[in-house]
Amino acid sequence: MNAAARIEAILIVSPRPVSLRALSRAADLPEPETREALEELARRYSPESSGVVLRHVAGGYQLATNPACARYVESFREVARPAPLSAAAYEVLATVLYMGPITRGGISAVRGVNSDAVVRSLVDRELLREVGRDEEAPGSPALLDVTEEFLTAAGAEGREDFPPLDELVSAEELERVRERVVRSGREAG
Amino acid sequence: MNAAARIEAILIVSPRPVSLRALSRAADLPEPETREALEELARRYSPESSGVVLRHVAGGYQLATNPACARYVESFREVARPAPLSAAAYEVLATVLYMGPITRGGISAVRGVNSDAVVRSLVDRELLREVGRDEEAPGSPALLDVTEEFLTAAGAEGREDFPPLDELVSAEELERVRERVVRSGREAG
Amino acid sequence: MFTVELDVYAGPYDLLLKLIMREELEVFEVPLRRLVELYRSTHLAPDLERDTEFADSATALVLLKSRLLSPLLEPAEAGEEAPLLSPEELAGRLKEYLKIRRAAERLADRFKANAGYHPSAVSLPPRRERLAISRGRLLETARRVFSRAPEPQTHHLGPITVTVQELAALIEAALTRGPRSFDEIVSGMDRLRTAVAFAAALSLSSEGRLNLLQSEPLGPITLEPRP
Repeated sequence: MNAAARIEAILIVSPRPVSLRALSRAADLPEPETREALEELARRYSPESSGVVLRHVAGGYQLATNPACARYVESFREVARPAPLSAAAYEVLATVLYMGPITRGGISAVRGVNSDAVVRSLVDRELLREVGRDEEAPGSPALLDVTEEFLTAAGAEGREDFPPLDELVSAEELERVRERVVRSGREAG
Repeated sequence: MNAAARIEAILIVSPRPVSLRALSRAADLPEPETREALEELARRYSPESSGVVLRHVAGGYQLATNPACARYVESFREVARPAPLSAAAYEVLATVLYMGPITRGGISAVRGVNSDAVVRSLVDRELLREVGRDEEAPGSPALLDVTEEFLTAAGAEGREDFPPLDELVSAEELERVRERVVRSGREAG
Repeated sequence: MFTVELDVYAGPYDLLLKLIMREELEVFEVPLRRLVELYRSTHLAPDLERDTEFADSATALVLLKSRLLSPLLEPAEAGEEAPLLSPEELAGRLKEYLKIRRAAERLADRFKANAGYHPSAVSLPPRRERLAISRGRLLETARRVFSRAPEPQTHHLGPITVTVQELAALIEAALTRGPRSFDEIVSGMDRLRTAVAFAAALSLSSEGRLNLLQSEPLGPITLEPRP
């Protein structure tokens, strides 16, 4: 695929600006070519005629809606059903709320099914974020925690607004869950 | 702003397919003009040259990356494609697609094997969902059906996009199965 | 290490159909009545959980080989009665299953062809007031998740596969000092483990790791390691 197409595809899956360097690395292109491709895209996504524009902001490059179309986008958001959280999403959020910071492997171990796709969509929705790495585990996997956004959406000021876990489940059950998380950490990698 | 730009701006902020009706309402355009604008966008976002393509799936329209650029997108996201589904999972999906809405028990009966675990993982991946209950059956078990996510993953506009079940296997082949089973029954009997 | 992809075992109908389509003679040697018992146990067995998928297929294999292994053929569960399928009925089910099987293959192709599309993730600043997370539901979910009985590990292999691995390893270990009879190896095992052990032995045999010997129909089976 041509250079501009590669860059375009990368930009459209990124909710945040992407640096020139990250773009050129992912697109497998030298930086000068990446720059040229971006110029081509800037012409194509021009504010005069396009509903989508290429923005060059502090952190890098980003596709965004043309402010001239803001009215229609707003009107769409009024009619669009917000995607409700799935049962799986609730499970992952509950797991991270009470067990976090926790790795993706740990979440999957608690739930008993691979949870990577659900985690990704929650990170995209800014309800979860990476807060560091578990240096003890092989491969130092990322640790996830709930965000401010999550607390706001749940109408909570902080974690302490939720009842402690031992009020929800027995100590014995809790021990079993913790054991599973620890075991998954040891087996990872 | 021109019609295509309005539609483009709406589509780029929607990860899910948007129906013609919702598009035309939000863009404040009559449906025929919306349709024309979509045709214009389809030419611009063509799979030959563009990194982003216009898809018509699950009863709506969606901007998505061109599969020809998948390599770069996946390298950018640093996530592997989700594990492919198992043969059993595709069987369960096919059963629900053609026989649904159907209960877990119904699925197991068609496949000749307990399918609850497979169903659970497909509900988790949002490819199946519960759409009601079979009030006639004892215990009113839940009825499952395929989701919008399923249609999108299959690149289908709707159920009618799939060939009728009876066209998938030739009459000769079916007769061969019957004849062999019946003969083996006679011989062994 | 010996592994079995869960994919191989899509259920007894799948297995039966494969044998029929491949025109393997074995299928004719199997008394239909016994096959029917298999379906009965498949549908009515009460406590089958996620292991069932494989266990059923293993049982199917065992039953298909029933001429080889008569001791495994006691009726499924005492007191369980189910209507027997006539050959026509069984043929009818297999025909329906064959259509689904074909549909599943087409579906797999479609999913594969569409796997490279990634939806736009260009988003607007979040509108906080739109997304509400129910705290009640969150707590209810937490209670359920943390008190759920632990399920077997399922990374990319089904949990039952681990059992097959174990049993395959056990069989190989048992054969290090020469041939052993199957009965000896499975003595003390329950029906399910015995069935899975037999499937493991069949798999090892098809991998060329051992020979299955039987001197007379319905006679005892000997497992002999291959060099």
